[in-house]
Amino acid sequence: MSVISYRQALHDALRSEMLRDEDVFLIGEEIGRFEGSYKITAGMLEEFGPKRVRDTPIAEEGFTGAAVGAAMLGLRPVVEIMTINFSLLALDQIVNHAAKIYGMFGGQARVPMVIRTPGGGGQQLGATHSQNIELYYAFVPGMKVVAPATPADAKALMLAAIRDDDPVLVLENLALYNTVGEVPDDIEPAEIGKAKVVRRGADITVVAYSRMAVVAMQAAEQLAAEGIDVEVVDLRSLRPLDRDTVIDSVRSTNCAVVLEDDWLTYGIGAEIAATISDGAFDWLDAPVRRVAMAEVPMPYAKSLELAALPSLEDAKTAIRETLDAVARRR
Amino acid sequence: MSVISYRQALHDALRSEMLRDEDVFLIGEEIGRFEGSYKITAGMLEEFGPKRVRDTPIAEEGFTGAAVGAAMLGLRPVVEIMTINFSLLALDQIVNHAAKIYGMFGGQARVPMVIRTPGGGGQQLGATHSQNIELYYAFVPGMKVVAPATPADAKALMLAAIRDDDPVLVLENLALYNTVGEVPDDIEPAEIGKAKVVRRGADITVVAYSRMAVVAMQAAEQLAAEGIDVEVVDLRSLRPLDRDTVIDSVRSTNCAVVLEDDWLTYGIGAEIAATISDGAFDWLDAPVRRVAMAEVPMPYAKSLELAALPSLEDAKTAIRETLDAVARRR
Amino acid sequence: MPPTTATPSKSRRPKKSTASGPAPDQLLDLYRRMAHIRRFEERAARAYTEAKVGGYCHLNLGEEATVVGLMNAVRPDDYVFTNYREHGYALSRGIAPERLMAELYGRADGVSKGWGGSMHMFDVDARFMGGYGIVGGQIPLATGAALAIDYRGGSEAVVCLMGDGTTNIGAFHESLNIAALWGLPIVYVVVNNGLGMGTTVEMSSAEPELYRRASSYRMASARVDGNDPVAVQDAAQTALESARAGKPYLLETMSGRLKGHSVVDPARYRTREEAEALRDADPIAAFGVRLRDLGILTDDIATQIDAEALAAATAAAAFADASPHPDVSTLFDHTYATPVPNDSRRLPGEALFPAAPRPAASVLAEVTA
Amino acid sequence: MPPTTATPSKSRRPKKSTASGPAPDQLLDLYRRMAHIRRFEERAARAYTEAKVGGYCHLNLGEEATVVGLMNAVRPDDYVFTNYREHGYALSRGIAPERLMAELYGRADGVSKGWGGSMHMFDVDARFMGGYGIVGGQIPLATGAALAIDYRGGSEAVVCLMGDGTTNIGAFHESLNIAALWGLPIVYVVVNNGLGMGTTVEMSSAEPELYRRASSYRMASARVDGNDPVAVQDAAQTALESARAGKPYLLETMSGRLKGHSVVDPARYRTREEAEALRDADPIAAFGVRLRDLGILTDDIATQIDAEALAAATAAAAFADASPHPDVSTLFDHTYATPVPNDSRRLPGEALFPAAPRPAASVLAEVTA
Ligand SMILES: Cc1ncc(C[n+]2csc(CCOP(=O)(O)OP(=O)(O)O)c2C)c(N)n1
Ligand SMILES: Cc1ncc(C[n+]2csc(CCOP(=O)(O)OP(=O)(O)O)c2C)c(N)n1
Ligand SMILES: [Mg+2]
Ligand SMILES: [Mg+2]
Repeated sequence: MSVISYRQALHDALRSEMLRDEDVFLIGEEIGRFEGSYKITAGMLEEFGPKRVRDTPIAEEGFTGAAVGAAMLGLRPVVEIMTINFSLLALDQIVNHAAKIYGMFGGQARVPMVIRTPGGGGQQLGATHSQNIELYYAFVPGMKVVAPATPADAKALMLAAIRDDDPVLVLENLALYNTVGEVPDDIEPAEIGKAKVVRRGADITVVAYSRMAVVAMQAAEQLAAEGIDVEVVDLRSLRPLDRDTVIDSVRSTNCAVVLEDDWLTYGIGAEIAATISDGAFDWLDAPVRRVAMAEVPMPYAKSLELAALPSLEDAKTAIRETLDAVARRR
Repeated sequence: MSVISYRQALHDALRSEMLRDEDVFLIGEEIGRFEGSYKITAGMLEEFGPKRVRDTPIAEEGFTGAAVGAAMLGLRPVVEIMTINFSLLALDQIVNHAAKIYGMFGGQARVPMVIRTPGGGGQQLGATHSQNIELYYAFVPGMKVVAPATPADAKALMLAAIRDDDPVLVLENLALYNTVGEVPDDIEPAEIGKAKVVRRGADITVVAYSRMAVVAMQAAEQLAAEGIDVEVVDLRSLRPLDRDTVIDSVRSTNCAVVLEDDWLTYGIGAEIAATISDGAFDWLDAPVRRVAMAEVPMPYAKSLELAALPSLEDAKTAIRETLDAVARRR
Repeated sequence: MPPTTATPSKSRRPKKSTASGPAPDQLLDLYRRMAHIRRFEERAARAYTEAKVGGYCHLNLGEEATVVGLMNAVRPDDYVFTNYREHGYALSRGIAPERLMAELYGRADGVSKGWGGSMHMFDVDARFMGGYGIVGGQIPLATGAALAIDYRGGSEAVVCLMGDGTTNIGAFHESLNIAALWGLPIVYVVVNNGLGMGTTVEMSSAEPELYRRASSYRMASARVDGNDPVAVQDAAQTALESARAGKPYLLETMSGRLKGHSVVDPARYRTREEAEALRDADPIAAFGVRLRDLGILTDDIATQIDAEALAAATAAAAFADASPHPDVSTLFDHTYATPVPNDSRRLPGEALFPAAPRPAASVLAEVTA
Repeated sequence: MPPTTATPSKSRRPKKSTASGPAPDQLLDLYRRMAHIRRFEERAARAYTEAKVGGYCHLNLGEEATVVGLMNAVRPDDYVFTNYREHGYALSRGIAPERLMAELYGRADGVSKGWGGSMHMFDVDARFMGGYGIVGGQIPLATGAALAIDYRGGSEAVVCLMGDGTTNIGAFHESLNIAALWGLPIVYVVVNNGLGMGTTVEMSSAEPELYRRASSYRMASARVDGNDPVAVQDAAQTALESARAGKPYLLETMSGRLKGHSVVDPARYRTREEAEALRDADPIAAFGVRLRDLGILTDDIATQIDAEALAAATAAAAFADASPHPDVSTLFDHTYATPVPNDSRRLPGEALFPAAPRPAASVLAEVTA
């Protein structure tokens, strides 16, 4: 067991898979000489050489599509897209090709590739560089999408993603790279498609993923002092979506709040709220509350960005108000 | 009042706006010489000439972005993207540029443009040509998205879209082009952002848009014979989303079914179901049921495509089963 | 009908193409293969009008010389990526016409099990890598396949086909740059039939001599008469040798599209003169004349070949028609290669959760208890 | 500091550039403007390390000659589109440094009202059309602006800036083709500083002489020494005349990036020699030597100019620091230009619907009633 950062966990996962399997290689912009915009791949070019750590031209569609093609021939590319915002430029290759090739050709060609890319606002990067658009991938059959919140999950899910024979998007998060946590040295690949109850609690279920799962844990700890016992479900996998774990939790707590960093309307939380409202219909004592980003293009100014992003306080407010709503109905 | 096709209604709207305003022009692939892949622009090149009916190279990102730039200088381009599937290639210009420019620069530049594009499966076009991905636009603040189901709405919403100063995506539908309906000759632009109760009913609310709104009406008519009185809400605008009209309806019927042509998990219907479950929480007598596409890349074979797509029968089943669920709870 | 492929050296060094030209039986074989494509495509068009085939259906009519010239030049272990206008390539690659026609019919015995249709034929054994409906979508994929060959040090090459209109899309530029930068073993072939759907090359491409676009990547390139199968085959061999030597290549072939863009397009944007000129340049007829002049083809042989081709197409259609429709129970078989928990297998009419898991009565009972 | 723009003829016919070269006061003005950019950027970097500026911050250090040469050539009614490395262009376009620095500080008086930051400066009056953070995103937009000019028969032109690395993205190819095809009045300028972030031109572009890529579109092009403001200005004038005559143009300027890719990048991938060579080629120092040789610049004048530039940057920072933070009440002001019903104006902590619209008690009361 070591205490390492989320960044280090990702790095370690990549490195160990590169050592384990010659077919694994890294491809993306500035991942070699520049060591990665967020330094996940620092030192890798030196260790593995330019054949396996491939700096590309600025051509998201070109190099992501090349990775898809290489995967069709059995290699296991791990693509870095510098931030998820730039993935829009590669969307056709991901959604219309990577996610379709296995099905469209009747199961003849597998596409064992990973796309790793950070989402996240809060860095004052403005409207085009602060989006949380994991929805675009989570929506698509044929894709798998995982979203680790902790260093341990970052490592375990990355290992799983690389060994999986389908295209897997690993959603990283700018605000999580420097967070630290315990990671077992011999950690095993996680199971893609499984959520986890990361905190047991009796009063209310909070469902979240990625950065907001960390916020959910913070809220739970702070509210414990007020005597509120919060259960936290970390989704971990956005596609497939583990509805059962979420529903089981809500059937025991009878109310729920969903936390997400993306825009509210049509966001990931809409499916979670709809799922809970359906599967736990007869158990719910209050509407499912969603905490999400204000529906604006993200402003640069700190004052506005802070207002637009969901915060720990927002999460706590929503939890308290939902419990009030329960009390009023009981 | 004339009875015309959905195709004709779109054509008429484009033509009348071209005649009304010199700044309106059409741009897209094969819209001139070829008269449009689905012939919406038939005859327009001859009438308006190549300056205003502009055949482009196959370069979705390039010509869509060029339309954005032209709109920034005050022109009012109407872009045809041949099918919504190809819009993935232009997504960066739409989501990161068209939808952001007004906000990101503090309100200095407007982007008065329209993107018209058909969605829809059921034509045996296979996995990459049968997607319903309006979600990708409806999710984005800064965009407006309308989805007419009838010839009258096709015309009224297209007029509104062209006169609006923001980027508006007009979602057409392959399966609707040949449907006919009454269109007032002097029809006015519709109000973007408003849903419509298109059929009054006491027993259950069915919420739908585009092709599925037509299916909803068919289901309502057929079920009337069984004594089931269905209220149908046609969303018409996906962004902004008119929650009030939906909630008002469900508060009077106490149950709801959502019909959609896209994939279920994270689809448009998720937001509708979540919205209803929240805003009509104390009124709902059964979970909100969603009818949506099976979560697979669309197969070509007719037998499989039919199984994957939501049908009129599926809609009727969901309505009946929801009323059963209500009965069991009352 | 496996491709009678020339066997280039395993080495990646450039190699001269045979100066002497193909032998009579090779020429006749080219002619025979062109005839088979022609009859297959005509049969496909008929099946379409009979509503046996759905979706879009794009034919190689008029491009037969290009198809067989190219497919004759590739090795069996090379990989071929193409677009939605691919029936002829699949046929020439040695895939049984029965399986191709069954794919058009959307049947279980189709080359893509009925999942792909006209635009998405694929056969992993023939290294025929699809069949793509998104214009330009195949170009990054093919480039990546070449990257995989290079990564493993193989001697195979990739042939990536596309239309003239496709050279204007971003993926073309991004991919050619990557291939040239990394010296990948790939030949990009632009099948220039003068049109996108109805838009001409001159309306679409500011440099209409498309092979010249290779210069943006310091890539070798050439243009060849796509109506001459021998010229195409030679040019393709040169290109493939270059590719195997680590120098990707752009080859442009010039031919005509005899009919509309797809089966349903009446091609009204064409003048009668244009249509006539195209018919006059029909590559099969022209090659037939040439072989007759050389004394290789006679009326008898021509009739026999045509009869064979027609019979093959007819047999393919009969096979296709007899093949079963894919069973609905297979709908969820191809979403994922690695199974994972919680994958959705719900049909549209099915509820997400079982009905009324806790009926109101029992809830009330519990509450009052 | 409005741009001292040369006034080209209104006609769109090509026109010779002045053979005689700029007058001494014009040369001094170029020098002064370069000095202002230098001091502004240095002040911005300091503000960044003081955490007054957030996000990414990319500077024009080393590219000053290119900036002023280009901005001197454009007319006031021309449109300029650029990328995220744009402070110097905005300054040279005549936008007050106070408003630019306030934008960096994210304040209400910023040129984009604090909504854009370093990467997204915009001023509609100066026809400075942004500031874009997506590599290549500005290229289709600028092409569309040129289309609008052409549509209306105007005599303005568009200048679209981009980096060397940007020439490998699809939008570059698609846009240049469209501009050439339609004869749009636009000059694409590739500011070649030899690097993307840390990746060299040779690692990114199979044809590293980037101006040659114009040939794929039969477009005129040239390469110019980007460290010489006069050469850049002349080349830009030629390019603009061509553009106004309906012949779009690709201009490549060669210069160095003195520091890292952005303020936080220590540029460890550079050797000490490379860094030294860059400092030796500093365009401001070099131009200073040249003006001294010509007897136009003296120590006194140089000191005075530098003091002015420093004072301007300092004043800009003081203004920015005093400018208010945008009020949270303005958060929903810029989502839509045309207001429509049901636009969401919900803060993250707010519920979608008012709490418990029909409390359980009253529901039960109704039910029992
Ligand atoms: C990205 C994308 N845009 C548009 C289309 C529609 N489309 C299909 S084929 C075609 C024309 C292609 O022309 P060309 O590349 O010359 O190939 P050809 O059909 O002539 O063989 C178009 C525009 C598409 N399938 N994909
Ligand atoms: C589509 C996209 N991909 C990647 C990035 C990240 N990125 C920002 S600047 C840059 C390098 C650009 O290099 P160049 O075009 O030479 O411009 P320079 O910064 O040198 O002026 C990269 C890769 C981005 N902003 N957008
Ligand atoms: Mg063509
Ligand atoms: Mg650069």
